Amino acid sequence: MELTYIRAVNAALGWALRELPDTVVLGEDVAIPGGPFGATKGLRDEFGARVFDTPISESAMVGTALGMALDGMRPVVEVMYGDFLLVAMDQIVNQVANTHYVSNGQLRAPLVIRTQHGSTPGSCAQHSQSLEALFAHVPGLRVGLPATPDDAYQMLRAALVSDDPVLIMESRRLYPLKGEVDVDADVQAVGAARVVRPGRDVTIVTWGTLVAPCLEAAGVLAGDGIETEVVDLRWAAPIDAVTVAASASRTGRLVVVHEANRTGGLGAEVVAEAAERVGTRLRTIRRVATRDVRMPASPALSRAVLPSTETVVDAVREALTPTSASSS
Amino acid sequence: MELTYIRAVNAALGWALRELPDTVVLGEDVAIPGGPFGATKGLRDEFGARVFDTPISESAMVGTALGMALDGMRPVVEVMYGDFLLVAMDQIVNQVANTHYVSNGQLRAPLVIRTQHGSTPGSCAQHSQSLEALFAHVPGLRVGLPATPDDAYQMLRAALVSDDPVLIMESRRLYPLKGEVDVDADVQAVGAARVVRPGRDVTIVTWGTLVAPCLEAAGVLAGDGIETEVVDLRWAAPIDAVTVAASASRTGRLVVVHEANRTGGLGAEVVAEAAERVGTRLRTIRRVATRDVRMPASPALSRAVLPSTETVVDAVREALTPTSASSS
Amino acid sequence: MGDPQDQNWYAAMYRIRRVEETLLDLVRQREIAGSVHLCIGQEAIPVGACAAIGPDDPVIATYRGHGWALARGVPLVELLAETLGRSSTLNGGRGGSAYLSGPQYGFFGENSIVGAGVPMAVGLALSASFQGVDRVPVVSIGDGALNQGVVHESLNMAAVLNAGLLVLVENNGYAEMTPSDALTAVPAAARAPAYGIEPVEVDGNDPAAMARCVSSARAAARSDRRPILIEAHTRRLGGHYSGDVQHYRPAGELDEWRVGDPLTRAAQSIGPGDLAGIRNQVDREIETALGQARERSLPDPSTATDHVYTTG
Amino acid sequence: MGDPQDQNWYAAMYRIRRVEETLLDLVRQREIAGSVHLCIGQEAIPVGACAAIGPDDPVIATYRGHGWALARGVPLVELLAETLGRSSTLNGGRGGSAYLSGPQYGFFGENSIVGAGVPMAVGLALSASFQGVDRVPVVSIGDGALNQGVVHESLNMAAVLNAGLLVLVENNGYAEMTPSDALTAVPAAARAPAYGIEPVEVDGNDPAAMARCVSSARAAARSDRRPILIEAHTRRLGGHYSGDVQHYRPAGELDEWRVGDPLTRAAQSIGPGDLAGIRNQVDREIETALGQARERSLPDPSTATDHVYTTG
Ligand SMILES: Cc1ncc(C[n+]2csc(CCOP(=O)(O)OP(=O)(O)O)c2C)c(N)n1
Ligand SMILES: Cc1ncc(C[n+]2csc(CCOP(=O)(O)OP(=O)(O)O)c2C)c(N)n1
Ligand SMILES: [Mg+2]
Ligand SMILES: [Mg+2]
Repeated sequence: MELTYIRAVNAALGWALRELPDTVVLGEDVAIPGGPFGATKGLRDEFGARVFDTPISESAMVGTALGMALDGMRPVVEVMYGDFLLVAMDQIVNQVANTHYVSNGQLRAPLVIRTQHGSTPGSCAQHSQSLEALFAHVPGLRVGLPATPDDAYQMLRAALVSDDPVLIMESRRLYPLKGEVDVDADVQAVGAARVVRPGRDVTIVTWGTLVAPCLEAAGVLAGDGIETEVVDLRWAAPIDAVTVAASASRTGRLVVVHEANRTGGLGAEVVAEAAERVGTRLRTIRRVATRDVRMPASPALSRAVLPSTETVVDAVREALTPTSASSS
Repeated sequence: MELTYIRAVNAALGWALRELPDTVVLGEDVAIPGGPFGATKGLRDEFGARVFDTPISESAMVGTALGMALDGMRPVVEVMYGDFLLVAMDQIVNQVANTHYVSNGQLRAPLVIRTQHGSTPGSCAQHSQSLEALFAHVPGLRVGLPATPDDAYQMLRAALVSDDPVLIMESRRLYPLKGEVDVDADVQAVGAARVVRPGRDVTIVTWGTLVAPCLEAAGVLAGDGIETEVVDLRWAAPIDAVTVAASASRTGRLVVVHEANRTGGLGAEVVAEAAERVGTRLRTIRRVATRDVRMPASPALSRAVLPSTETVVDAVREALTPTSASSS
Repeated sequence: MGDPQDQNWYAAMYRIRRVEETLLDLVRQREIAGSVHLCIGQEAIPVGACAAIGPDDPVIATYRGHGWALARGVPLVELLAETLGRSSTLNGGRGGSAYLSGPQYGFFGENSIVGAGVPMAVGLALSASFQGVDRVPVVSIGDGALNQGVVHESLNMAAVLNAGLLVLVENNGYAEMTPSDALTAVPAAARAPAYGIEPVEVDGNDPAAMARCVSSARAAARSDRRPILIEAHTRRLGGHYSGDVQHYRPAGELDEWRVGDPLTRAAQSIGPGDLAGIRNQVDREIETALGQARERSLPDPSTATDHVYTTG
Repeated sequence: MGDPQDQNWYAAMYRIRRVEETLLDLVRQREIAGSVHLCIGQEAIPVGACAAIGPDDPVIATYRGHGWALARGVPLVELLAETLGRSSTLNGGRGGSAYLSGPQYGFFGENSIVGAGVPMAVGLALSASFQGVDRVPVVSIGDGALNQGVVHESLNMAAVLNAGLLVLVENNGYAEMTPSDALTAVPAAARAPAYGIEPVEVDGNDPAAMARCVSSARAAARSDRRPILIEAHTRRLGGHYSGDVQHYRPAGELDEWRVGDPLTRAAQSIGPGDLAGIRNQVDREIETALGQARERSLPDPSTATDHVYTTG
């Protein structure tokens, strides 16, 4: 079925509310208004009080969802922008992530936090960040970043059936994107990257909003005779290091591309895992990411700091240049 | 002058309150009681209302400090445990870090957030984390991790005179440690790692609580004839990649050691920077870190997941083994 | 006919209204990237408040803050250039519509995190005390922001640390798409006693009442060094943001609410000739300013990484 | 002489007191690593409350939660083993003194982040409604926790979402080293109206009064589906934590406060023989349990990475 990314999210939520009686959906404006981006459209009408609005209280929202989860329910809490996760950070890290481990496996926290993130033209520094690296550093959490309508559906369903807490970071920029969604597919497990374009010269590992630009870059590079393998990481936690390392070891060149700021981004973890696993067979390593700034609102500026098809093409070309500093 | 780590912190605060009239110190129990760990002992008596107690409201504490900083003051806010930074995360990231950049340089946020962190025997999962990687990923912040009494003094003074917001993450475990402190030294600038032991066979990069165990490990390894260079990174932001890369390129082997959880820790960034800069001259890469768990309170368990002199020694030996997977 | 001050109120409010409508057009024409949050219907609040505060009083607002910026004295052309993403003396395009500041005008900025500006205002109040200057910060928040933890923490903090400031809650009937009373247990003003302060309420659609209220609140905040929580009753006469289709509004509500439009009310005491004169002048000012703003250069991409830090 | 129920109250409180004193000894002898936070002086609150709640009511406490765990029915030997860092059916040593839980006993855990347990209790109340079960969560917090944003958010959330739960504020005179009234603008109970709920206060050093209060509050929370905020007045008769030298206490304060010690008060209606009998029996119970706890194995280090996730 062809769906937009946002409709795919909606379909997955509807599926869970139908199939899993303990599922509830909560968040700001999600119920009666149908969601600030429409992710929950129609669900209140169909499922009544199981879909409910909350005050603008992200900490209490996550904590309340956790309390329900402790009792065997499966709450899905929408946090409107990824930037606002920071308001609820104590509940996410010090409460949710600790639950199962510290209770020695007696308690479970099967909740899903859905948010959307990233920069769009004009969005300010408080509505633009890509913060997946913060959460991927928190043992106890799973973190998914769907890049397509189908993954918006499949990965959210994987999260909805998981008994662990899962953070799904959708992409506002991709919400209107249309694509084929296999609504009847088997429910996947959390985890696993995917090679979305095979190639033998260089490996690009990327995720979320940058999968499409990287595929575009691979197309451009193909014109030069460069065969680029593109891996959609899909899950920031757990990282599928096996798939990454296999590809990097095959091509010997790794370019990691993400929208988050460069320093301390998840790209560093991908590089470190690959470097440790692949060793000197990995001849060149490059990271392409947003420069280390706060996000400026003016598109004239944000364009200058965000990665793009062009910056990816340039980085790959540079990685393939024999004089490249890091392969020397 | 010989001082304990905590007295060195106290001396730096006293220095700032004396030398910089805009300095104020605030936090929970810092004034009349003299600080939960004694970092602010005697300061209320000496400096009166410039040292004041706040309610248990970390978000408002950081935000209040920011407001004072916008007005030209130099607030120093104590957050009792590094874990509680998460309660104030929005203020730290979405407010403090944005101030200078988004105002196009018109506003400044010269505030210091002091905290202490890490695990001590018996401390629970909510009082044990080492979260420097989260803050090192936030452009706009500086992050220091002093490993000695002298650095507790010098790095805090560097933070206190900086016009940028600086987070100083002290180590509770090191508070009673005594060492020589050069109280009359010139005030340093923020940044710069330090080679604390030279060696030519392998580079260890570490910081905070693990500098001492790494030096100990280097001593043990010297007994085997292995010359280990130990770099105290000191600042998580900015990372002194030049010093790291120079050492790693000299020795060709890099072992990064930290107390934070392994995945997504700052070790990944250090490895990625080194790998990108040094290229294939870097033959082996290893990370030694706390395993990816929440911190268990029982010392019998926490010992099993934390790095130690022994795990560092083992990792270095393994890194030097020719059959080592990653150097193959 | 009428007080000449009435004409000033009207002019100031009409100016904000027209700027907001202009911005909405610019968004629809895609000349402004992204979205804008407009204060249409709420103009009397910043206009009345800014007329009553001291020359050095710092003001902090929300994403719905263009009216506050203008009332505080931020030049129109700079505000337009900033929201257009062009070079401006505000933030050079970095702040944009929802996060701009003009500290040189006493405008310490908008904030796009609900409630997050309140502790900064507490800090600005404390620094005024430390420095012994006569300065009372004013921070505007929405009704929905009362349920953010940091607002609570800040009000208590201000009360116990003797911070003199005004926390002005603009109760505009909605928090995004949810009616104000649906998810807040008590009206805004009823929260005041929880911080040991008495509730103040005011007609937020009457600039003169706003000015009187803010003037006496300011005096009390200053002399008693305490926070004052003011609930200003108003109505959001439009969407939450430029793209809001307002499907959640009950039929007829907007027409009902428009009866109390502060501009309509203020216009009543002004003769038709004067009214036309004011409008004409403001319209021309905006047209000219927009022309100038459009001529501003786009920010230089090579400066995009400046000012992350003060040094290095 | 006296009500036999008095003897039960005394026995339950004396048991908690002696456990706390035992733990303090164990810390001083370094048999427990780190520190402990004791509820000495506050025993009547969990004892009275837990006598009044339903068998399935979930309880959440703070780091000062040993009394709550015991009153809720957590076996003594498990509590001791857990705090000793040994194998236990609670958390196998992972929680420790300040973060232990025993959900199988209705004890959903301590929390070492001030205020952070409150929203979980709201969630537990909502899930009880969804599941149509008769269950009213009780969450205990300190007086200082009222200034944490999340507590405020949760009280409002509970009020507007019709969550029936009890938020029990143990006003013990101090938040760490700061007197309770120094940094909170109003007394705890005075915060209740900010959430549209009436204030409830109770003598927290009288277990019978606590039980009566909690019993009627529970009934109201359940029937009206709303949060109830109870301020229980008590005194912390020791340090904030085991290493606290209490240099900040005014001279004589502790002696004065000891007059109201709930154990002293409860002992008054019990004859000396009965008293000695109770004490003897409790002392022997603790001695035996401690012996058993000490024989528990240390947790197996090879299990240290289990249960980060439910799978994989
Ligand atoms: C912490 C946080 N949560 C949610 C949002 C999204 N959001 C932006 S405005 C808004 C509604 C705020 O309502 P109110 O406080 O009444 O102000 P108004 O918009 O009516 O002026 C919400 C939920 C945000 N910006 N920050
Ligand atoms: C968010 C957070 N801030 C600070 C602390 C440190 N801390 C632990 S207990 C405590 C005092 C709490 O006082 P109160 O709420 O009155 O509870 P009491 O300890 O008196 O039972 C503080 C500040 C913490 N654990 N969590
Ligand atoms: Mg509103
Ligand atoms: Mg207390």
